[in-house]
Amino acid sequence: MAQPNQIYMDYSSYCPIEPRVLKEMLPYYERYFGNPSSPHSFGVQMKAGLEAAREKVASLINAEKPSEVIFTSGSTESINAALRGAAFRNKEKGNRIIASSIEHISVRNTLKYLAKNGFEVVYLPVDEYGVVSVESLKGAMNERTVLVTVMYANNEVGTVEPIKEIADIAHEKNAILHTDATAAIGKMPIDVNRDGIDMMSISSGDMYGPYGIGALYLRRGTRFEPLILGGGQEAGFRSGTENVAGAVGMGKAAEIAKAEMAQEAERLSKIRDRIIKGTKEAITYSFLNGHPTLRLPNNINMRFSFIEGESLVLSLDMEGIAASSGSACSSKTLEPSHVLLAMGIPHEEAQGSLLLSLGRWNTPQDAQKLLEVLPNIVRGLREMSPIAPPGVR
Amino acid sequence: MAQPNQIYMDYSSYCPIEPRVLKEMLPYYERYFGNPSSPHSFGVQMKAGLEAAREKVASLINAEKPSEVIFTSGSTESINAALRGAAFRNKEKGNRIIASSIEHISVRNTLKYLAKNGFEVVYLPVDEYGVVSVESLKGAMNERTVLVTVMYANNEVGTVEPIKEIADIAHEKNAILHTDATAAIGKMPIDVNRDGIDMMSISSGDMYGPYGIGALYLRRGTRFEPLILGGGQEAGFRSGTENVAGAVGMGKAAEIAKAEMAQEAERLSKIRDRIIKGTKEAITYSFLNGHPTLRLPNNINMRFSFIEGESLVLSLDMEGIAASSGSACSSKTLEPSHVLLAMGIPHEEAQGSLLLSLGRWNTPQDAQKLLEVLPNIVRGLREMSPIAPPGVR
Amino acid sequence: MGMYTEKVMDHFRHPRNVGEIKDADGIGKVGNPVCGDLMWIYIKVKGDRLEDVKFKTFGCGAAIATSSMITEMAKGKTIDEALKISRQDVADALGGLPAIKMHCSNLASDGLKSAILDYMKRNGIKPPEGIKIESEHEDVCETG
Amino acid sequence: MGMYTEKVMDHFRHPRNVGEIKDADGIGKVGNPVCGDLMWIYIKVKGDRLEDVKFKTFGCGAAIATSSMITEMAKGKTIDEALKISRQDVADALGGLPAIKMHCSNLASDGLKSAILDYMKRNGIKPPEGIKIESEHEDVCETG
Ligand SMILES: Cc1ncc(COP(=O)(O)O)c(C=O)c1O
Ligand SMILES: Cc1ncc(COP(=O)(O)O)c(C=O)c1O
Repeated sequence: MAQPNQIYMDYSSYCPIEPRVLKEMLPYYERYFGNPSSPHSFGVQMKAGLEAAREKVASLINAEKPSEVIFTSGSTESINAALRGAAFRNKEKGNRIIASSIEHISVRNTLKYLAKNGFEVVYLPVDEYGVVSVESLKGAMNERTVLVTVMYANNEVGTVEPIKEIADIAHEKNAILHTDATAAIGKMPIDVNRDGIDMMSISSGDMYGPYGIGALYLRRGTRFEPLILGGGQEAGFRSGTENVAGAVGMGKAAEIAKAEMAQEAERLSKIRDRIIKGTKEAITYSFLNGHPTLRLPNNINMRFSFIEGESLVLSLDMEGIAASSGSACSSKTLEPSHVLLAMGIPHEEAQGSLLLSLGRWNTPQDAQKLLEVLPNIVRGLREMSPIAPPGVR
Repeated sequence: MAQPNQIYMDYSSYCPIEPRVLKEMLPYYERYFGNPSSPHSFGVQMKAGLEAAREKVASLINAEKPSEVIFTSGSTESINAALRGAAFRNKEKGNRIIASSIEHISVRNTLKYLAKNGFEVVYLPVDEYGVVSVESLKGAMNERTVLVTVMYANNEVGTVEPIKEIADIAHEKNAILHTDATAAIGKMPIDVNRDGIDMMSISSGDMYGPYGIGALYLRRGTRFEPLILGGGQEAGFRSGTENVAGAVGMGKAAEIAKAEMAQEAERLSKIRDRIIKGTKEAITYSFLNGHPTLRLPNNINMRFSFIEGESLVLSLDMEGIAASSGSACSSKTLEPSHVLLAMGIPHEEAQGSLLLSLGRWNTPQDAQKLLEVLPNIVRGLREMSPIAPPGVR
Repeated sequence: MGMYTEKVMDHFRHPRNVGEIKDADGIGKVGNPVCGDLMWIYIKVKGDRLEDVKFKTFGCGAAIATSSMITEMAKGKTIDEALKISRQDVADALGGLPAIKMHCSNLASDGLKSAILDYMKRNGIKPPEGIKIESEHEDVCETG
Repeated sequence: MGMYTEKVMDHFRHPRNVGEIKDADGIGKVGNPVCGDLMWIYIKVKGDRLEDVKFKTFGCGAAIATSSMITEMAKGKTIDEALKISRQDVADALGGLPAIKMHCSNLASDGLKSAILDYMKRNGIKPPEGIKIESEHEDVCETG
């Protein structure tokens, strides 16, 4: 999809759609139409497409019933709906919510809203690798805890969290366990039953489906109130005329992920490890952020002392390589990554982070190309940097 | 799009996508990708596409600035966001909200939620044609009124409301005027400045764009708080990775609507009037619901005494004509249309309503075909009906 | 119409036994047009058997199909047998009904019972214990 | 990188006057690496003119480009002229900066002023009235 000389290593920011997914969607743009709720024959094909898609998403996460999958407009909406819906619906039980300190900003901002509206939000620390402290969760749980939310894997540093353990602790006190699996979905096997997940937010875009559609897994019996009210679509859990083409795309993306995930994870983790190793070898004062092994197969997050991340991303872009950084300048809030800070990385070091996220169209040659250009870029920026000790390049 | 022998007259339930719209979207699936917020070159084309689309939507409604257009996942979300966002953000001013009694269920259910959360909701009556009583609005307004919401045109009976007059009355007491323009957008000229609209909810699907995308018009300076929190996309008014392909589709749909609306309205209103006249002539005890002239160009809503609407829709479907009804059996709530009831039509008469909504692919031949089969269908159902007086067919 | 089975559609398309029986031995009237469903079932009794059954119905596809189906099911049955036909039996004979229609538009067995009770009343026959018609002269519309 | 003008990209790609001046007459240090931007501006003064200007910068693309641009703008100017270069002037010379960068990464004019003040201090020259460097030794990171 990129131009031939361009390399895309920013899949966690935006994932291109997979051509097989688009192919599955097109009939719902070109041929079928009708409201899935309509009783006439035009609506029938639409309803069938929608429900088949739901089954595929349910199957990817091993949900017991397809009806536990609610289509939304994406992870951000799912997260807002899950956290607010579970908190408000269960407020007689208590007002404590527990979250990790490395959640995505959509979780953080929803929790801020809840904190302003009578809930007490407790943030759990993480260790230097970004692993949530299970001990502090145990300490933070009480009878008034309604909700625990910890991401399945972190989108910046790739660290995979011990969700099953966390779920067990939450359930001991009858709290609901929500997990933001946006970064993990399609990249590693998720089983809502094995993992004890009550609610899970996922998006289609992050698994090579279209953007504008996502899902909330809502375990049967979970007490929840909907965020978006209206005509009662999605069994009343999420109103609005259904985005059938989108759902069909997400379904196909889920089907492909299920079939190919294991093989693809193996392939990508090899490229990942090569980049990590090669970078460390070639560049002094370079460090891996996140866990060395409990890590998403497609995530590389390195920091380089004495330089700043945006200029690094900009320089890579000039070489035809698209990446992200954890620097303040690359974020809308102009704050460096709260994830890196929570892991104890100092501010100025956090500014120098580079996030490379791999995906379906990356090859070992891409790693090669990256390793050819990165050391020079770092050297150039360090030469310009007032804080690089003399001689460090 | 339909099979050759099928006629679709249910555009208000679901509108097929216009091929020119799909064509515009495809490059954003097949060629361009990247996060519009990313600082690298992959994101640039996406950002450009998104902003060009915003300008097209702004131009259709004559918004002063493109930034007053916020992309959402559809009308239902826009409505939820607008009503909740304006109500909660302005609650120091007061707690009264005024709405018409014929609003769409997404407005009704959001208002129910607000009523449960401390707001006092006043519903305005409508006359026999479904026109909102401006007099009762005047009576209902007070200093504590924060929000007035009246739809631009009604989706069931097609009646166009006097929004400008309503806005003026709302503004006298510094209340915010929201209008649900889902049914009207692209069918008649809407000018947010001329009409004095502060907030407006529209969807892409209802103007031949893709579903899963819509917009909220938010006049600069309107006090509002966002419904969906997260990464701060859409200037912080609506978070979540942008559905660029969808937005591009909506933009193109808006552009086409702007260029072709006048001509298309004229074409459709001729077909509409022919059907209304032909039906009244051919079938006794048949009546037009809604206003004879202040009416959407594509809306026909007739009622037939002594028979029920779903069976009518079912019979039409057997003849290859897709339509809707205002009957209880066709709604998720099993209640007959609240719109018809608000207009003073008795329950059993409301059950016998037929909604035909026309669109781009309807022709005068479709009207011909409908007028050929409808009288026989009504006759057959009346013969079966225990409440049809002897001899009425 | 994907919401209905082929069997339902067949009975909707070609409803059996539509009409009145002028000199009916019993008439059952259930439902309420305000709620969108009204069924009148006419029966003609010979000995202890239903010799003829007809209906008139105002209602949705399910209402018409169940009415038609009950006339077929009941015709030729003894009164005792006919009284035993339940809503579920009618739905089953039609290959199932959408969940939302199971209660609201599935009044046909009630209509038949009502017609039989009318016949019994006219003829001074004491109805068997436990026969109850919930939907007769309903004041509140049933949902789902 | 669509967020930056061609001019910004040119200065980022080919930064002018990078490095230290070993025997500088004045050095200005502004920004804070904690905030993601740190600029050191070196000046060499001859008479009342800036004979040479160099920089070292830790920061984003805008920070590097503005640093580079200020060295070009200031070189050869009199001290009075150089003191008048504003943030806006630098941004304008670069064909504009993204709104979000106008404050956070546009420290170069401050850096230059700071270097001139350092030169004046070393030489016992009284700085003109009203010269203030807001960003010097900032404690709180500026945003947007
Ligand atoms: C008048 C009106 N408002 C709101 C909506 C909700 O729109 P959507 O289902 O696209 O979110 C509809 C849907 O048809 C409508 O007709
Ligand atoms: C971990 C995580 N959660 C939530 C989101 C929000 O997803 P979306 O922007 O698709 O709504 C993202 C987006 O990248 C993410 O990485």
